Amino acid sequence: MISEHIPDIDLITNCAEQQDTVFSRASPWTKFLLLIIVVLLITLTSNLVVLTAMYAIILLACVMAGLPMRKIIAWYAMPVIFVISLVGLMIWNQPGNPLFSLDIGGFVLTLTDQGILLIFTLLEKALISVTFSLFFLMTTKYAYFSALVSRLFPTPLDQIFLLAYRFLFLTLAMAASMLKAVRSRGGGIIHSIRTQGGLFAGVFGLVFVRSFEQAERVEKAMTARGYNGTYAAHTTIPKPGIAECGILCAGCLAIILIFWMVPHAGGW
Amino acid sequence: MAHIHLEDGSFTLTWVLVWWIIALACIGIALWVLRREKGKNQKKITIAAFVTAAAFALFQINIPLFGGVHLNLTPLVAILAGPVLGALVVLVINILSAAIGHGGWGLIGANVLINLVEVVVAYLIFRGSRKIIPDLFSRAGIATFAGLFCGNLMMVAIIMASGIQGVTQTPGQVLAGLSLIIAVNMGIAIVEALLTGLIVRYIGNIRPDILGESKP
Amino acid sequence: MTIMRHDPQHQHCNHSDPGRELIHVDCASHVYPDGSIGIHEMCFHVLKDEIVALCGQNGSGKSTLIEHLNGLLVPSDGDIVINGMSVARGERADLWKEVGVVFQRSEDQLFAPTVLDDVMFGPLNLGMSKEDAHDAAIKALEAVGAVDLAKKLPNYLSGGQKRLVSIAGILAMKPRIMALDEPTSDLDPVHSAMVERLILEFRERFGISVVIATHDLDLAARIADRVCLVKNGAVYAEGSPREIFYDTDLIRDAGLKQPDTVMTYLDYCHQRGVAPEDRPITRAELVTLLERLTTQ
Amino acid sequence: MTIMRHDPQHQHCNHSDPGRELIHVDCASHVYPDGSIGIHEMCFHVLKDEIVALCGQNGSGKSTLIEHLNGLLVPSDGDIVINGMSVARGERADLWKEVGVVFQRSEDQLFAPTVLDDVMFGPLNLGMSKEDAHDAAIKALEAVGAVDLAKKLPNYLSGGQKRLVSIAGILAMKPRIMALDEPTSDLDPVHSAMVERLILEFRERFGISVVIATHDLDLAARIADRVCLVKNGAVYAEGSPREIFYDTDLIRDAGLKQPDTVMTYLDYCHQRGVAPEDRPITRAELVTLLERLTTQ
Ligand SMILES: Nc1ncnc2c1ncn2[C@@H]1O[C@H](COP(=O)(O)OP(=O)(O)OP(=O)(O)O)[C@@H](O)[C@H]1O
Ligand SMILES: Nc1ncnc2c1ncn2[C@@H]1O[C@H](COP(=O)(O)OP(=O)(O)OP(=O)(O)O)[C@@H](O)[C@H]1O
Ligand SMILES: [Mg+2]
Ligand SMILES: [Mg+2]
Repeated sequence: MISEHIPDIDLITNCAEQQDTVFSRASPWTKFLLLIIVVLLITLTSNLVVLTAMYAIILLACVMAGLPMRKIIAWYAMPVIFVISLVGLMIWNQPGNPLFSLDIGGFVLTLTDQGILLIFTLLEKALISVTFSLFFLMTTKYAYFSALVSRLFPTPLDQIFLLAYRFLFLTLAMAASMLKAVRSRGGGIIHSIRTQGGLFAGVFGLVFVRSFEQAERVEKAMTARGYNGTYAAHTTIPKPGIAECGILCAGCLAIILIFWMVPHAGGW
Repeated sequence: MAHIHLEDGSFTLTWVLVWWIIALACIGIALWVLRREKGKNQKKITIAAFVTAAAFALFQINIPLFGGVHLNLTPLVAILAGPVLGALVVLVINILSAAIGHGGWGLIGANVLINLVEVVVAYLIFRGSRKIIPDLFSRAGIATFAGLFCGNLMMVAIIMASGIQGVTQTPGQVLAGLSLIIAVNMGIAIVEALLTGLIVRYIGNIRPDILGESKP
Repeated sequence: MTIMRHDPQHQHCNHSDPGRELIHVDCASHVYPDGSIGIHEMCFHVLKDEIVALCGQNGSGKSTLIEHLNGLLVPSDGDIVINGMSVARGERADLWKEVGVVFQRSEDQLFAPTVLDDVMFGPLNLGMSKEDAHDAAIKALEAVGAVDLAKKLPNYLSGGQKRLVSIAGILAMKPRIMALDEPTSDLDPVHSAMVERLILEFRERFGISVVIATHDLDLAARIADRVCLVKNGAVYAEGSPREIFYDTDLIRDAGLKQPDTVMTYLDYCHQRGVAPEDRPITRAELVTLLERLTTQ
Repeated sequence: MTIMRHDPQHQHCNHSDPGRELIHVDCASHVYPDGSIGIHEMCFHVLKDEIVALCGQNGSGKSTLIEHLNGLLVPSDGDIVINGMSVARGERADLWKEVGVVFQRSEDQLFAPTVLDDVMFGPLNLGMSKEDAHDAAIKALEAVGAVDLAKKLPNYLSGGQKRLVSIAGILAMKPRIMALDEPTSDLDPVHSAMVERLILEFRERFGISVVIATHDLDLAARIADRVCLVKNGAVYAEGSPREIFYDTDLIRDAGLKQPDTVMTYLDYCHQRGVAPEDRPITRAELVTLLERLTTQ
């Protein structure tokens, strides 16, 4: 659609709705709590072995759930670049064995093995979080999500959340169809902005107003079929089973263990 | 733009919690204000939900540099939804971004605070300068730039305060690196100010009711 | 029934049969924010058990009228009374239970993550249990011949499939009045015949009244009890299809063309040099008549 | 021309007349990201000066094919050769100059702030000067009878008006090939006749080849030189309209219904108990024939 490297929410939804594996039958609560545990774990530990083990388990789960791994890897592009470009500024002059130095106008920047290790650690943490989030999204039906959202968030917030999620599909579809239209008549965004700048200012404004008006219409269409802000009232979220509780307990144990083993892990 | 596209694991737990708590407190205040001013606000909610979607959609189109430089649209959110709904909107945007890996879950707190600064500053300037600058384009542009500038300062403050796990550079060195980012961000802010100005002027022409002000 | 011509200068809205009137559009006007006139002093009514077709040029105001019927648009002037409830006076909290509207652009209507969820949305809001809603949805999808799409994402459908699903979404709710905007555009002939049959069946079985806006005048001729010609945002003339579609001048004035069946018959009479005495409007009638004319 | 039936198991693409071939779809397949099959080993070609109609059930793959013709979609397998340039081999930088596509959903096609800007967009990209582009746009809008909409915002048009404008946007570019997806859906009979006339005129005056995907089989019968029946993403049979539309079984297999004219004629013959010897496909032909049959 817009770019290979941006998660395609239509595809994500499609996966979630078509899924019929253990992972999609598991309680959304379990997955939600696991997400918190995963985020805590990667915040607390920088141990590469632990991180690699976590990453491997999550990847395995994705493969077992039959998720499109190729796409997921393509979607890694942005997070990877985020980490590398920002942390890339900060890995210089770490303690450790120097690998090489740069001399920029009197500043001496030294890259050490610790610096390289740092970037790897942060990268792995990022990928763990991204992969688990996508796993969560791609194995949980929308109905469960909306039910979770309306349990977790107080009122106008949950409405904004749910409507925004719906509108997102529209807005992205609108943007995609605009690109299609422009390309099919020989334009290209960059090219056309250059040659017909004035027009494109209007195009931006119009796309904005148009997607807004479509959002308004869709909202009215929902009202016309009885929507009154409680989209999720009909869904009951399955409770975690025994096995799932076990997994959650193990996760909590891991957090406690890491606290206990590495008291400074979290920088306390 | 000022938005920390750091992934999970960059901040220590302490700082993750600190920023989350402050952010939640702000959201709580926003919710409290919203509940107090009862009455029909379905339309406002639709607007809020829409700008969330639009901003998130634009978030996706970014220049992969220095942690993801991209148009940000938070000032536009402020102009269209106001600071109270705007606070909720930035929370939702950040959650959605985290869900697809553009920014970590743990950093949502910090990101919300940065965006909140943008929203509040942009809103105050946009509304405050109504008498001085009647032209929608310039008013929105200036508000946007100012909002983004303050957001940037907030981002630097947050990174300087929390540090990045494992990074042992001196504050001076970190600041040097960050100033590079600020420079790029301010360049983007100019583009965004122009764009926001155009969009706001356009909306003002054909749907002034969305802006909540009558045609000047 | 005789043709009623409406004087564009001065419109009267007379309640034709107040007891049976389900929809009464009382001299309603709608001006869009940019100043375009959607409808202008339009008078229109729908009786119980009636199928009414709105026909008119592009931009004549059909869709604008239809979107008023369930309160999506509110008249800037005049009033709309649905089943006794006035829209202008805001007595319209659950208008959606009375009137189901299928939009001209079907993608505006599809918002749930899957087709099945989308069709179930209305029935659930009506308070059905999950199982009942599921059954209702599957039945509606079967009725339009789209049950194999149930698990697909609405964004991943072809143009005609979207139309079918959006019709199913309204069918599943069994409203008392259905308003369909171009229900058969984008549909292949088989599915379009299916929808046509459904509309008739719904009237028979559930006493549902139907308003359709359509450019397919042959369709209007086949199923409508009454045809309203819309021009410049007002009803220009109304009457039974047989009367309206055989009034060549009227149709031309409304910027339309007669249905194919009618034209075939008229051309035939013209070529044979006989006066068109009958008024066939469906293919079956035409064929019988032609056969009779031949063997005479 | 005789009907060519394509074996669904094994497709051959034989270049029918390589010299005149403008479009050659060579066993192309397209699978959508969710695994839906858009087209499957489709073979199809368009000659110079030819009007080809694609007819097929909802979801049979017509739109998918059309979006391949100017490179908006790229075949996942097989190839498409437009005027000698292979799409698969990426020789398609300015395919848009060759093939103009009108989308099924016209609002997808309109993006500029005013109708005039939108219609001028293509001509400007072709390198015309502002004045020339303006003239071309006005002419195109006149041709479709929508010149009075020039100053309006595209999203504030009625359904049919959007369609007219999106057709004008392509007309203004005068491409060598035009591919129109459901060009007449949402159009009233008068405008739809206008578009029909335009398509014929463009072929006459500029030698433009036209591909239309349509459910209006009467339209296809009137204007197409060749009809391709599409089924399950492949061309199932092709031939002249006269042959295809009189092959009742074939049409039924493709999930369609015969055009009205054809059905009227067949029903008439059936009722009279005579064998249908001729094959009228336009109303004029039908009327002449009926008249002859009567006076015999
Ligand atoms: N959202 C809108 N904003 C402004 N003007 C509009 C809007 N929608 C329609 N119009 C204008 O209102 C008039 C009536 O439009 P409407 O959509 O009701 O026509 P219609 O009879 O449904 O036509 P069609 O057969 O082409 O769908 C037209 O002149 C149109 O340009
Ligand atoms: N964007 C999409 N993503 C996934 N599947 C799609 C998409 N568009 C179409 N399809 C599927 O591909 C098949 C062919 O669709 P296509 O739009 O080409 O049909 P069509 O012949 O144009 O039908 P219609 O007459 O209803 O417009 C259908 O089964 C449809 O569900
Ligand atoms: Mg309409
Ligand atoms: Mg199609």
